Order: sequence, then structure tokens, then C-alpha cells
Amino acid sequence: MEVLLFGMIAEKANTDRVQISATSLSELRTALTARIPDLDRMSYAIAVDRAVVLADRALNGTEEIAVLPPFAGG
Amino acid sequence: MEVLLFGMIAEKANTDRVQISATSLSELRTALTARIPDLDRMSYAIAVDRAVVLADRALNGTEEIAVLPPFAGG
Amino acid sequence: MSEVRQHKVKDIFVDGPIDPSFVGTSIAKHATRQDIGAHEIFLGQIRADVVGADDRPPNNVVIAIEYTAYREMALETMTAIREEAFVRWPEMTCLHVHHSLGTIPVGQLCFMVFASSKHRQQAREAVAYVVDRIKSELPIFGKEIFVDNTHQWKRNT
Amino acid sequence: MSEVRQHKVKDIFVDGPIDPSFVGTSIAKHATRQDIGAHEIFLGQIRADVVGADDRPPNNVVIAIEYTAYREMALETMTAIREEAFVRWPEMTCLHVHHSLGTIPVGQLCFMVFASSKHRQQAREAVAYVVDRIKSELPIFGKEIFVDNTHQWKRNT
Repeated sequence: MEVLLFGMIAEKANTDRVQISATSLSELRTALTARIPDLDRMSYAIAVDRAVVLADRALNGTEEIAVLPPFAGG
Repeated sequence: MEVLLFGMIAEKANTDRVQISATSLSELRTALTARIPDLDRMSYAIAVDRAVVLADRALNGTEEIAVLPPFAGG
Repeated sequence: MSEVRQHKVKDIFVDGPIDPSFVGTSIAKHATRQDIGAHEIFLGQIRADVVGADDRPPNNVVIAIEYTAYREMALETMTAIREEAFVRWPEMTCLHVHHSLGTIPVGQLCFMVFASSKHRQQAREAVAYVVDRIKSELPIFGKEIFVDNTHQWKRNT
Repeated sequence: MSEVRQHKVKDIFVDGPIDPSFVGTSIAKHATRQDIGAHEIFLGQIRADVVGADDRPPNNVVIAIEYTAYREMALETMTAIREEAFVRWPEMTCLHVHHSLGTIPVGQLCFMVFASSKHRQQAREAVAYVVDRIKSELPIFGKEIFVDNTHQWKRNT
């Protein structure tokens, strides 16, 4: 699945989207950590279909996934 | 002393200043009530030298006296 | 913005409505301030209130408010409120207050309180405080003029 | 003001700074509303903050913030916040929100929340609520650009 990256995470990854295969959020986190330098030292949230999801959950590959660094609006 | 009138009180008195002789605020209130129609049925405050004074006090005739109907700013 | 923490009496009164473009111009003047992160602005606008007065049938509609003031006392009271606000919110950099005198038609602006500070909390609190104190403490009088040309004196509650 | 209580997704984002005259124009558009007595406006302005970053000497000065957003999620979240605000403050007649994207220099405006209501209390509370929720819930990202052309990612606390 395509994963959208934003802000300092997109900067670290040097791209604003990566292709990841994962069947759950925990699997996705592991894959992202392997792909994006220093991700394990950054605070971030994962949004599934435009809502932040904190607990683990299954993914079927059709979801819109985004990795969100801390918000800074306003 | 000259007493400044404002808003609905000036309207009732048909003037924005009246001459009153009084040596205290209570005396002033009595004189104003005699002079201004319906004043006893209106709510108002008296300002002495630009500050509202609630208790009775003596007046020496040099103060700036004003009769203030309810405020409506803003 | 030269008025920051001055203690002189400033005139807050303007003749007639406050033009919305004046608000825009006031905002623009702060672009040179590098320490401001937040502006909070309150504006009062004249409403077409439907009023039932004691001595006339109800459903009379306000078309304007005619404001007068005991100017000297209002400005002295405002100066004291301003000074208290700058003490209570030390992060506040500017506080601009304007109030209309004369006849202000429905839909027009009669009142502006505009505070700026580094972060939003102090500007927000200062505007609420200053607006409330002005409404209750400044000797400003308002004649609500109805569509049938009668009137009634407004009172803040 | 046609957006009152509509439930469609509105775009809050503007490219570049918010012009102070835009605020004035927004205010002026409400002159036709006879039921509005109070406007409350919050504006965010870019500060020349002095920042000590982990990997560089302190006292580096911000000259601009470059904003980006996860636009679709931000607009959906904003729509939900807007609908909640209209339920919580039923007297509110209008709510206008704009946020800048792109590079906004120090002294320029990047954020506006503008609510109107019959009396002041509801507009005041709504603006505070909406500003706070936007800052904590909208996926907007800010790159603080320093005078030496390095940068640091801003985070709301």
C-alpha cells in the first residue's frame, strides 16, 4: 500500500510517499522504521482513512495511510 | 453648582446641565428629584469628579457632578 | 503601537461607525512587530432588535443606536482599565479601543477592542476583560431608534 | 455568509499570508446581517522567535514558517469541528476559518478564526474553542526557517 509522509518525516525519508506491504498497523510501524532513518526517535501518529489510530488494527491494503509528525498549525 | 445630565435624564430634564445648590449628595438628590420629572422612577448614579459615588458625602461646590443613567456602551 | 504602556489619556471615541477597513489597517500596522504571535479582536455591531417597550406596542424594530458619552469620565475610566490590563497580562504588547458616538445604523460597527500578545491566551483574556469592563463601567449612553422614529434608552445588563 | 450550517467540506487553506485587508473585507460582508451583535476574531502572526535547536548554537532567529498540510484530513477534521461548534453555540451565525500554506514571513498573518453571534459570549467561546482544536487536531506542519537558512520543525505544545 502507498503510505503518505508529511513534514519532518517526509524530509527524513526524502520523499512524500513510500510503498509498504503490511497487514496490520504494528507490521506497518516495523516496516516504516526500517525504511525511514531515525523514525524510531521521532514522535509521530498514523492516520488510517484520515483519522488518527492509536491501537493496533488489521489493514486490508485499501486504506489511506499517512504518517504524521507533530502538528504545528495556527 | 452645575450638574451635568446625560442620556434619558438629560432628555427628561430637557437640558444637559442644571444649576443646583447642595452641600451633600443626599441634598443634591432631593433637589434633582424636585427639578427633573420622573427622576425618582429612573435608575441613575451620581459621579463626583468622574467617579461614581454611592454613599452620602459632603459637597463644597467645586466638584464636577454628573447624573448618569444606565450605561449602554459596546 | 507607540502607546504601549503609556499612561496618558487616549481618546477612544470616533464620530460615526467604525469602518471595517479601519480594522484591516489597524491589523496591518502590526506587521512590523516581530514579537506578536496572536491578535484577538472584538467588534460590536448594531442589531435590528425587536423591542417591546412599556409605552408602545411590541415588535418595534431598531434601525440605529445614537451614542453619547460623558467623555471625560469615560476616558479616565478607560485609562485605568487599560493600565490594569497591561499589569494583568504583561505579555500583551498593544491594546486598541474605539467606540462610536453619534447615530450608528443597523449592520454598522460601533465598538472595537483589539489586543496583541506573544501567545494567544493573554490577548484572548485581555479582550474579554476589557470588553466586559467597558460595557459595565464606561458612561456611554445609547438611544435605540425604532423604525417608526420613536426611541428607547438602551441599558447594558 | 452562505455557509451557515452547511455541512459540505470548505477549503480553509490559502496560499501565502492572509492580507489584513482580507480581514477588513470579511468584516464588511456582515453589514447586511441584522441579527449580528458581536464579532470575535483571532489572528495568528509569525513571530521572530529565538530558538535553540539541538544540533546548532542557540539564538538562531526565525524569519519565516513554511506550512504544509495533509489537506484532505485537515479539511475533514475542520468540518467536524465546525459542525460541533455550531451545535455548542447555536446563537453563532457565521464561522470563517483560514490558514496559510507556503512560506509566511515574520510579521505576516497565517491564521484567522472569525465567529459572529447575537451576543458576545457565544462568539468569544466559539473562537477560543475552534482555535484550540485546530492547533491540536489539524495535520498542519510548520518548518521554522532561520536567518542562517537552516530550519527546525515547529510543534504545538
